Amino acid sequence: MTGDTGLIQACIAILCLTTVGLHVARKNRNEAVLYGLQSLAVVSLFVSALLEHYATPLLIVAILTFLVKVVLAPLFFTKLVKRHGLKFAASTYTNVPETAAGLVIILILAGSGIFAPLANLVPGHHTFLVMAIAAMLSSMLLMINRKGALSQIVGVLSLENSIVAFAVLAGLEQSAILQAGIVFDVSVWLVIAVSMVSLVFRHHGSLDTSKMKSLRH
Amino acid sequence: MKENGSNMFDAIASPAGLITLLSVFGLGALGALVVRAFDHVANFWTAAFAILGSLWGMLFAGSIFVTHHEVAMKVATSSFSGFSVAMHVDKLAAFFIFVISLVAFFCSIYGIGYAKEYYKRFSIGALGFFYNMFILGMLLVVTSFNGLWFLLAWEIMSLASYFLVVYDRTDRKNVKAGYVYLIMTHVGALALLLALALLYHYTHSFDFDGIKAHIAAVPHLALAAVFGLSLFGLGIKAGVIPLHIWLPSAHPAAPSHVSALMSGVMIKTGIYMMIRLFLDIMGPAPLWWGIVVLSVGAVSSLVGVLFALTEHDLKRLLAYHSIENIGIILLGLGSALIFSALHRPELVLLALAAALFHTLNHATFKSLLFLSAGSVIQATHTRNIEKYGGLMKLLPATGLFFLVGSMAISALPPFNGFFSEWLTFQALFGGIAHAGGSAQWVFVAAAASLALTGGLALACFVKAIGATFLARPRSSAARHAKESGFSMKTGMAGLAIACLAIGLAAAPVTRLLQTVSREVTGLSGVASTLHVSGSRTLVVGDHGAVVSGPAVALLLLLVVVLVWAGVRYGVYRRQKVMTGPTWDCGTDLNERMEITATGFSQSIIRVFKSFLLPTLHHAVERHEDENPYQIKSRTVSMQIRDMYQASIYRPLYRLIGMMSRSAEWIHHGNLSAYILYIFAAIIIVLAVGA
Amino acid sequence: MAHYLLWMIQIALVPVVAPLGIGIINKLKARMQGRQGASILQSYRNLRKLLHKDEVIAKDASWIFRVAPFIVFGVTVLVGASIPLFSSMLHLPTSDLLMVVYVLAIGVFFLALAGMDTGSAFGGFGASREVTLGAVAEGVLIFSVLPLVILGGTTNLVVLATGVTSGYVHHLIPILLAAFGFIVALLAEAKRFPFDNPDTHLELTMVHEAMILEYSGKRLALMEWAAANKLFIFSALAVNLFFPFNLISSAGLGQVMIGVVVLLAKMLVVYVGIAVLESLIAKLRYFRLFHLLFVALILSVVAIGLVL
Amino acid sequence: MEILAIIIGFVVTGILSFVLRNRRLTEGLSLAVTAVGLVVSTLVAYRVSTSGTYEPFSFISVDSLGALVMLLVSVVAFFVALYAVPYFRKETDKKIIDDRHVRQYYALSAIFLAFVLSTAAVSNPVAAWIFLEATTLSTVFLISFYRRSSNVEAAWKYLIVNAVGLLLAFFGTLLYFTSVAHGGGVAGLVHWDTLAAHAKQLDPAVVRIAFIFALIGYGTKVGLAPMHTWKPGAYAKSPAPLGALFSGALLPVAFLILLRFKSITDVAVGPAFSQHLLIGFGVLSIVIAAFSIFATEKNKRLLAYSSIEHAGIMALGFGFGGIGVMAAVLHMIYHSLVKPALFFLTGNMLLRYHSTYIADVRGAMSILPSNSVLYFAALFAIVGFPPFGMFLTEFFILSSGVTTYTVVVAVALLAMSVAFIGFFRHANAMLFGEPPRGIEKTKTSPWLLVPSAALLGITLFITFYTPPFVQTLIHEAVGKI
Repeated sequence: MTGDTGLIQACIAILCLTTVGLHVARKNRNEAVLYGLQSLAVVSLFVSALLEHYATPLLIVAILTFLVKVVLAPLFFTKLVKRHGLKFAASTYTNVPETAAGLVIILILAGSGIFAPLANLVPGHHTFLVMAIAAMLSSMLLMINRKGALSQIVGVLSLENSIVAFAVLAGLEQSAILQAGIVFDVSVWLVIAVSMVSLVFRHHGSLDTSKMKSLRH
Repeated sequence: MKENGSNMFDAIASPAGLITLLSVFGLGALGALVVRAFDHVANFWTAAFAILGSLWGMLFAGSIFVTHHEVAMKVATSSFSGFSVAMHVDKLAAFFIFVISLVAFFCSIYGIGYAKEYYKRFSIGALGFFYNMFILGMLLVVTSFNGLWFLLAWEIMSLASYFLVVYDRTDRKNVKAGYVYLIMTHVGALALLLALALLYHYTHSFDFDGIKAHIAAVPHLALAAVFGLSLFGLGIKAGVIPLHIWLPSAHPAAPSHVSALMSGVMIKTGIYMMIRLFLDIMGPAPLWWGIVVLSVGAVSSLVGVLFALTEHDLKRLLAYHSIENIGIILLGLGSALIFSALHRPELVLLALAAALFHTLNHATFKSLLFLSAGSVIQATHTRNIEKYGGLMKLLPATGLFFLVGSMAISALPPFNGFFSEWLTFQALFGGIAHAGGSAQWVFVAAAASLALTGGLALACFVKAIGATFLARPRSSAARHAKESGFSMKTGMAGLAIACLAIGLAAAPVTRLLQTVSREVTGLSGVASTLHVSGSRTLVVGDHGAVVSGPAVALLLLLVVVLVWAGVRYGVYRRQKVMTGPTWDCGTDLNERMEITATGFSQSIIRVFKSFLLPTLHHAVERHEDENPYQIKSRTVSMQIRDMYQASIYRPLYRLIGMMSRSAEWIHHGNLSAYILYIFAAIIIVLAVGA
Repeated sequence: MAHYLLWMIQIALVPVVAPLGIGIINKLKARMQGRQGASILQSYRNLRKLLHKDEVIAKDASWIFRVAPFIVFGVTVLVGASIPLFSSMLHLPTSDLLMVVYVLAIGVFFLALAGMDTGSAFGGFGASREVTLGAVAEGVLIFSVLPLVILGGTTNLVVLATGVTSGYVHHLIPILLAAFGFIVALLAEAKRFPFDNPDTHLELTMVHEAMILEYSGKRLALMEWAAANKLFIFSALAVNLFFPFNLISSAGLGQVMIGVVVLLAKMLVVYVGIAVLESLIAKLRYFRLFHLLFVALILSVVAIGLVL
Repeated sequence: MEILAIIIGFVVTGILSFVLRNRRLTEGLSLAVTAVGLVVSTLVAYRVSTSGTYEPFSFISVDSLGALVMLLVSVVAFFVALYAVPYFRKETDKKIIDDRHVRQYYALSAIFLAFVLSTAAVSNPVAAWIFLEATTLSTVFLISFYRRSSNVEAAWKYLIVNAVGLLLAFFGTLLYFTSVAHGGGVAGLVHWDTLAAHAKQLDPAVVRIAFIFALIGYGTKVGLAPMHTWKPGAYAKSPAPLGALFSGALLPVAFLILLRFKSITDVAVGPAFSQHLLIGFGVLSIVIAAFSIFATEKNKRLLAYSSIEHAGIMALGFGFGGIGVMAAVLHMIYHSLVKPALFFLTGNMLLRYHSTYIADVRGAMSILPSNSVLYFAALFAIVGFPPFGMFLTEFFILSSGVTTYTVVVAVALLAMSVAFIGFFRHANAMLFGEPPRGIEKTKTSPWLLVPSAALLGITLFITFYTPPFVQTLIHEAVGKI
């Protein structure tokens, strides 16, 4: 996975920035756009890896991923936001400085000894792999932090993006059929998640998961 | 034995004999289920098979003793290598089979009449099924020779007895009693499971002979752990003091002929396993084992009788007495363990014979007492002693049998109770004289507790008989009580005769038990301090403390009859005997003036009040209309704070409740927290693991 | 002399001489109180009178009330015959310490039941007190004889009575302590002064009298007699176990006479002691009795400690 | 060849039952396909026991453990289908749900079973992950089946927690491929055995991290301790047949995948690492579940906690190694048979008492006598009373670890006794006592009782006599783990 490091650097930078952006974003619409951007970065990363050993099925998979993640997902989100008028994402558990502190800790953690073996899987991409791991951890943090159902879905999808990015960087891509299977899986997951969100909205009147207490008593 | 006679016994004392014994009870159980639609048929089927089975059991045990055979049987099962259905009947197991069959025989006869009370209310088929399974479970426990098979039989016995305890499920107290009972027995079984697992790990075998062969491989710490765990597990089943709380509520809840079996025989299976484990399998026990068992026995006997004195529920009173008698058996067993640690084999044989003899005696007189209590309860439909009174004239047979049972349990001479307690005393005195250092003082304490227990037991049964059978009936139910049926009376009569017969035949029975204890402890060559001269007298020690069953009975009878004849006919033969009302300082005597059970035990409870912590409640009922000072009625009731319940079990239950509420709180439903759990798990495990 | 004659004396000694003891005690108490007092044979006359009177039995009483006197009296006669009185040759299979204690317990058992059978409040409370005291007193009794059992190595009373002499000298203190314990147990079992006042019928204090309140005629005679026997038995035991010097081993007439006389002399000392005790101290409050009994128990345990 | 046929069969049934309007036909179809599935998996199991791993195609490979799990899944599926028919008929009679719901259930459950079977059968780890993810997706709508706000909430939590868990598992699975990938895409499908073969070249540190991710990821599906939070909600709110499928079918499959990763890790870094992890998670699950059983108020949540506890016991068994592994495999079989029976019996109680609260269910012994007798038997089976096999397996699991991990065994034993006290307390409250007014004793249709009775009968049967081919399968599987 040599590719030209410049493109990879750009994509990874976008990936991290968008994850941080997701943490800060207030409006649901912005979260959708940021997620689209992030998926674009990952797809382009995937395409750049494609350049060395070109295989048509992988190209089809790349197009498919592009279609699903970059086009379809944001579309669904914005449609959902419009239909239910969910302008603002529900609030978070921690205010901005605490989130920032959390992200810093995440960064330190990703770079620390725990993930060291993962980072030097491919010596050339040491920093990139650390960044991918940081993206993964921060998307999990996003899910913990956010109360809104929509932002939890975005958190899951960004976690998936960062895992795929890590795989591409570490040279662990799978054969085309499996890639296709994964994308198909993600798309079905997306459809179901969105319909569930509308179901949640219909039953609970709001997307704030912390308000959902009917299970308790 | 004569030539042709012996081969008949050889035929019986064989695996075939054992299989027929177990299959008769199995058939009885399954048959009862099949015919459960018709109450009469089910009742008859259960009783018939149970009686047949117990007869065969007695015959089988007898033939084992006669032919000195050791029946062994082993069937491997497919699923696990260690688990095999291994049965082995030596003299110890045969003795326990005999005890189980003897009590089961009379209880089943009694059961025919008693079960009629449950017709059309509950399914007699279920009663029959669990009754036979219960006896089958006990027989399997005493004959099992493989650790796992033993645990299996142990739990079948507990399960069957659980369903019998909750048989009358309309009464909420029975259900609660069953709940506490099954939990404690299961926790006990888990302790046994852990002990056997430890043994399995070192000896790589479950069969008792395999464990016994490799016992040296087990390090001392593990052996001590196994002892602690098995004493805990078996102690729960035997009902020793700190682990006894299930017994006073569970035994009375079951139908009377079942509680007789439970009190008389089931708690003995705990004793059987203690003997098998501590003396037979785990080789020479260290000294502190014996001291622990002895002190547990002493505490159990004393505390058991004290709690019995405070009871005014007839069956709970008898249940507490089971705890007391188990304590006495443990005194014998404990001293046997100490003597084997001090390498004094002749005293080991004496102590073990005392323990086994008291097991047999307790089985007979306790089941007699429970059966007669059962017919009293069936006649008066209540278990509260305060409601009885004057039943000796209405239920003469039951009264007599209860009297015989009480004399036997208070160790009064002509009956069997005295001889086993006498042997236990001799063992303890031997211990005081011969044991060294600290063990001596434990023996002194044990002797003190046994002496005090004897007296208090007598006090308790005078209270029980006096309040139940003497003077005038204190309630309408008692006034209209009717004598129980023929089968119930025969059941009780048989046990009463057994008590007397064993008392008279104390010497030969003890010689038999000596052979059993010789075989268990492997001290066959040693002369015991206890030897039986002629067929009548028991002689202990070189200076010969002599006691003889038939002689005492004969002398007592002779003297009483002579005195009666002398006074009746020798002097003033024309004496007129009139009956008149009891003199009570001129006031008209009503039945409320008799002493009640609570009143009777009031003085004893005041003496031991620092332990029993009695609290008196005065309920005063005033006339509504006229002046409030005119009291209509005043009832004084006394409650005893069950120290063990209040200081150990209730706080434990609250602790579990508190911990479980905090565990349940984890599932509070907040999604972010759930994801935080996973995130934290990943980070922690990575930090630790990698 | 023939063996049977010896046995005749042994059996008859207790029932015959016991009422005399009671007579002596009452006489001595009367004299100490400055009264003339009835003659020492008065208790015989009481028994004869009672034996020839008609009897009234409570209508609520069951057969236990009717049978109890015979059992209680019979038990005292049997125990009287089996304990070592004057000769060490005569022993029955029942002459074992525990056998004696538990056979007497039969007496207590039926006495208490008879007390409760009539349904009057007095009988009930008498039985409750009797049985409570009996429970603790029995323990004290066994424990006070235990030092001798340890020394003698057996619980056979006859062997104890003769065998202890050898080790007697250098175990004087524990034996004296045990003797004190035994005396307390004696007073408790025989219901003498600090435990129960035999002369009064005051409901608050009476124990033994309460149980035989309803008896009359022959049965009352037997009950009174049995009480006297019991006191005789315990004092004989006290005397023969703790000061065992008079037991004869041969069957000569002279020997027997000396033995009996020495026994009665020693018994006289005990009876005089009881009479003096009853004149000096007042009856203890019921629940204080147990402190006394526990003190006796502690002393016996100390004695055992010294003997071990 | 038959496996592919049966998976496609299930998928087709799913689609058909979604399309067909005729209710009776969908029921017949689901019964037929599960029956055929049972026959096929027994045949496959028999073949695997005789001639080793069965690989008709490159992407299908069924080893001994796989065959065992598939047999278990199809047995459970058959009895669930057998129970679902009368259960849903009763629910429609009581107007709780309408026909559309029932058709949705048959469709989605058939698809769910298809994915479960394919997870067990597929040869490639990533494909197995995909199908496992698919099983989650297919059951989300089943959990929100009764369309009440609490059901939706439970479904949402189920979706999100499982998504997170499975993504972590995906990451773990990918890390295993470092040994095979070394640059560039990979041509064919990587087989479990090739991964195991190349395990030696894996860098041990990476393998440790990979196994941790896989354990926590697939542990979410199995329901091990900190990741089990979705289970109580999902089990409580889903219909009884689905609960049975979850605990009877999904749990063994998830464990199967986890065990395959464990065997690979053991080759790479030695067994000690994975064993310690499994023991840690096992004890944690037993303790949390045991105390939650004691405090819970709903009888379906009770079964959820009991599944978590038994997952912990199995993890403990695999963690202790030696005889413990075989006992854990047997424990998995017994649990997958007894737990569905418990679900059916609780479902019957729900039908009669219309409430899942333990406090509302009283006097079941007099209202549903035969159901209560079976409930007693199932209770004694699940808690580990002797006549049933769980007693033996729990004994051997504990005895395999008793000396090396004495504290762990002691804690586990105490927790299991607390679980027994809790479970028995609830059973006592439900079965005895006076039934609430207005509920009277009517005859329950036998078809509601036959499945649970049959399952309990099978458990009892195989405790004493395990058919030979199953025995060989177990021994081979134990060899591989």
